[in-house]
Amino acid sequence: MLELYHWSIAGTALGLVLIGLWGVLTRRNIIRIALAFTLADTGVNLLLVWTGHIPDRTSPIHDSTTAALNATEAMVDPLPQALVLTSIVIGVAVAALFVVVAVLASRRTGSADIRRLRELRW
Amino acid sequence: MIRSIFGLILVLVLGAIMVAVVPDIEYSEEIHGVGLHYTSQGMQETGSANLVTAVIVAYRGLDTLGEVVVLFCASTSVVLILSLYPLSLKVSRPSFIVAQTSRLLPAPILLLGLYLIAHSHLSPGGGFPGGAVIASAFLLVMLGGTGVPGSSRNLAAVESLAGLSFGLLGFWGVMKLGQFLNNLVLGTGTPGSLVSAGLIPLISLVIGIKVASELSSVFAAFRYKGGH
Amino acid sequence: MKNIGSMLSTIVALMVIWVCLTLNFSISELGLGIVFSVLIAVSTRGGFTSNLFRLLKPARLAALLVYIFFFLSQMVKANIDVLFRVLRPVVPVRPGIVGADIGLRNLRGRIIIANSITLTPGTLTVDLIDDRIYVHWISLPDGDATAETQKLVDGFAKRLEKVLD
Amino acid sequence: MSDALFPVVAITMGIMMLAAGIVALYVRRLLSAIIIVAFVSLSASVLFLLMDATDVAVTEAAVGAVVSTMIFLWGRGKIGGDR
Amino acid sequence: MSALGIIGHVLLGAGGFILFVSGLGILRMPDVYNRMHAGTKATTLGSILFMLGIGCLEPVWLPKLILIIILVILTNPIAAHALARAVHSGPKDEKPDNLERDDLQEERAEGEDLDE
Amino acid sequence: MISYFDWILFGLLGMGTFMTFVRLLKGRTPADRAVALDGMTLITTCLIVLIAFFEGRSMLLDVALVYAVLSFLGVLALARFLDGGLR
Repeated sequence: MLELYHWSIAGTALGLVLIGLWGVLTRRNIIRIALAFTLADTGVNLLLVWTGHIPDRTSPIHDSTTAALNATEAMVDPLPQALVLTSIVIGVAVAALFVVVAVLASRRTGSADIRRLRELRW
Repeated sequence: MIRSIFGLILVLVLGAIMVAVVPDIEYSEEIHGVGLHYTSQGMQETGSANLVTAVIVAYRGLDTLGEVVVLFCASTSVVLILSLYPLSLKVSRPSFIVAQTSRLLPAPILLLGLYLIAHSHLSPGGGFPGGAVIASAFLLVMLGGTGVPGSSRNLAAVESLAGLSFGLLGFWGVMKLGQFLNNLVLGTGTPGSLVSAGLIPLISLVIGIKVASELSSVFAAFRYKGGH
Repeated sequence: MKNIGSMLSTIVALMVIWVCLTLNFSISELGLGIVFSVLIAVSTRGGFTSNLFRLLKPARLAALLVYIFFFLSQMVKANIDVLFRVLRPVVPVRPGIVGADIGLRNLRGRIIIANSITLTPGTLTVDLIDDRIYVHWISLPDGDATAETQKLVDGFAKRLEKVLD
Repeated sequence: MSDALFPVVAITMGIMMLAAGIVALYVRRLLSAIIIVAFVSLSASVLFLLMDATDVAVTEAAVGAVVSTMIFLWGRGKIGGDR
Repeated sequence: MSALGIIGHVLLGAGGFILFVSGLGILRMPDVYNRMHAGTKATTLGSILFMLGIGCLEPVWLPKLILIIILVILTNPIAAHALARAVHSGPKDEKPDNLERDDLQEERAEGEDLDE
Repeated sequence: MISYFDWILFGLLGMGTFMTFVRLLKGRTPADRAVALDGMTLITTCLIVLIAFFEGRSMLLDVALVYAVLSFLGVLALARFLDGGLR
C-alpha cells in the first residue's frame, strides 16, 4: 500500500505535466494555453516535492511534538520544498506576464486564436 | 490535424522518457546529500525551528535574493506594459453586502498574513505565502469597489524600500562577519521562541512586504472602471 | 476623533484573534500582536468592528445570547430540512424570490440579518437593495408568501434591534 | 498510523485532479475552465499537505486559489469571447 | 474512553454526515439556487460540528478551531449571496426557469423603465 | 490504531468531495461549478483538520485557516466577475 501511495503521487504529477503539454500544443485559445501551462507547472512542482518525500515521516518543522525525535529519521527532506516554494510564486508571476502579453497580442489581431498570430506559427 | 498528430507524438515521447526515468529516482528510506546536513544541523546552526525557512532564508539566502529579483522583473514588466497600453476592465457595481464585507474583512486577513510572516521561523508560512495573503486582502478591497484604492500609489515606493532593505540586511553581514547575508549577526537565540533565528524574521518580513506590494501592484494595474 | 471607539474595539478584537492564533502569552508575542493590531486598525481606520463597547451592558449581552441561541436553533432546523429534501427520491421544490422590507437602520445589522436568513430553513438572501431584502425560497410557503417572508425578516430584526439600538 | 488511510485519499485526489485537468482543456466555456483549474490548484495543495510539505501547501493555496484565478479572469475579460 | 471523547466522536460523526449530505445536495438538487441552499447551510453546520468534535478530542486546539468556525460563519453566506446575485443578473439562458414568482426581476424591470 | 470510525469519517468526507467534484465536471453553467467549488473547499478544510488530527500536529491548522480564507476570496472574485459587465 505504501508503494502504491508513493507511486500514485508520481503518476498524478506526470499525468498533469503531460496533460499540460498536450493542452499547450493543441489548444487554440491563448488563455486556455496559459491554463494548460499552469497545469504543467503544478505537475512539475508536485514531482519536485515528491522526490523529497518519504512516507510515514513528518513535516520538517520542529515543535514540542518532535522534540523527542531524531530529526534525520523523523522528517522529510526540506530542500525540494524550499525550491518549490519560490518556484510557485515565480510561476504565477510568469503566468501574469504571459496573460498580459497574450492579451496585447490578441488585441492586435482581434481574436484570441493563436493561429492568427503569424509570428508564433510553427 | 497534423498539429494534433505531431503533438500526440511529442506527448507520447515525453511520457515515455518520463516513465523510463522517474522510477530511477530512488524509493529511499533515507535523506541523501546536503539535505541530511540541513535536517540534522539546521536548527542548531540557524536557530530556526522551521527547516524550510532556514533553507530558503539562511542557507540559500542569496538564491532567494535572485528569485525576488526575478519576481520583481516579472511584476514590473506587467505594470510597465499595462501603463503603456492601459486596458481598463469594466465591472458592475458591487452589491451592498459585498461592499460592506470588503470593509469588514481586510483587517483579520491582514492580521493572518502578518502572522504567517512573523512566525515564518516557527510554523508553516513565511514571506511568500504571507505576502500573497496580504495581496489578497488588497484584492478584497478592490473587489468591494469599482476603482483602485488610493493607497496603491505608494506601492512602488514600499516595494523599492523593501528591496533596498534586503540588500542592506545582507551588507550588515558583510560588515560584521565578512559574509553577505550572514544569518548570525543577531545570534541564534533559543529555537522555538519568537525572538530567535537571527536575521530570519527580518528577512521574511522584507520578502513578505516585497511580494505583497508586487502582487498588489499587479492587481492595481488590472484597473477597473465603474459602470453597470 | 469620532470613531475612536470603533478603532479601540478593532484593536481589542484583533488582539483576541492574535492570541487565538499564537496561543502564547510571552511578552514578545503580545507586544508584536499589539504593534500589528494598532498598525492594521490605523490603516483600515477601524473598519473591522463598530463600537463593541456599547455591547457591554447586561441587557444587550442577554439579547445577544438570545439572538445567538435563536439563530443556532434555526440553523439546526435548516439542516434537518435540507436533509429530508435531499434524501427523497424526487427533490420537492417550488422555488420563488420574494421581497420584504427590512426595518433596521444599522448597516452592519442589515448584513447580519441577511447572513442569518441565508442560514435559516429554506431561505437564501439574493439581494439587498436599499430597504428591500429579496429572499429565495426552496419551496414557497403556503398561503401568503409575502406576509410569511415579512414575518421571517421581522422575527430576526426584532431580536437584533434589542442588541444594537 | 497513516499507513492505509492517506494512500486512499492521495489516490482519490490524484484521479480527480487528472480528470479535472483533461476536462479543463476540453470544456466549452473558458470561465468553466478557469474554475476547474482553480480546483486543481486547491487539490494540489492537499496533496502537498499529504506529502508533509506544509509550507508549500500554504503557498499553493494562497497563490492558486486567488492570484492566478484573478489573473486568468482578467485575461478572459480583456480578450472577450468565451469559447 | 472519557465522556469528552464520546461527545467528540458523536460530533465528528454528525459533522461528517452533514458534510456528506451537503455534497449529495450539491449533486442532486435541480437548479442553481437550490444547490446553493445545500452548499451553504449544510456545509456551515457540518464544518462547525466537525471542528467542535476535533476540539473535544484535542482541547488545546480549541481557540484556533473557534477562529475557523467564526470565519466560516462570516464568509460562507456572503459567498452564497454573491453567487446568487451573480446568477440573477447573469444571462437569461443560464438562469433556472422554474421560479414561481420573482419580485427582484419585477423590481429591476421597473427600475429600467424609470431610467428611460 | 485506525478504527472503523476513522474509515467511516474519511469515507463520508471523501464521498462528499467526490459528489461536489461530479457537479464541478457536469455543471451546466459556470455558476453551478462555482457553487460546487465553494462546497468542495469547505469539505476539504475539514479534511485538512482531520489530517492534522491524525498527524497530531497543531501547526497544520494554520493551513486549514489559510485555505478557508483564500478559497472564500477566490469564490468571491469569481462571483464578482460572473456578475454583469463581463459576460
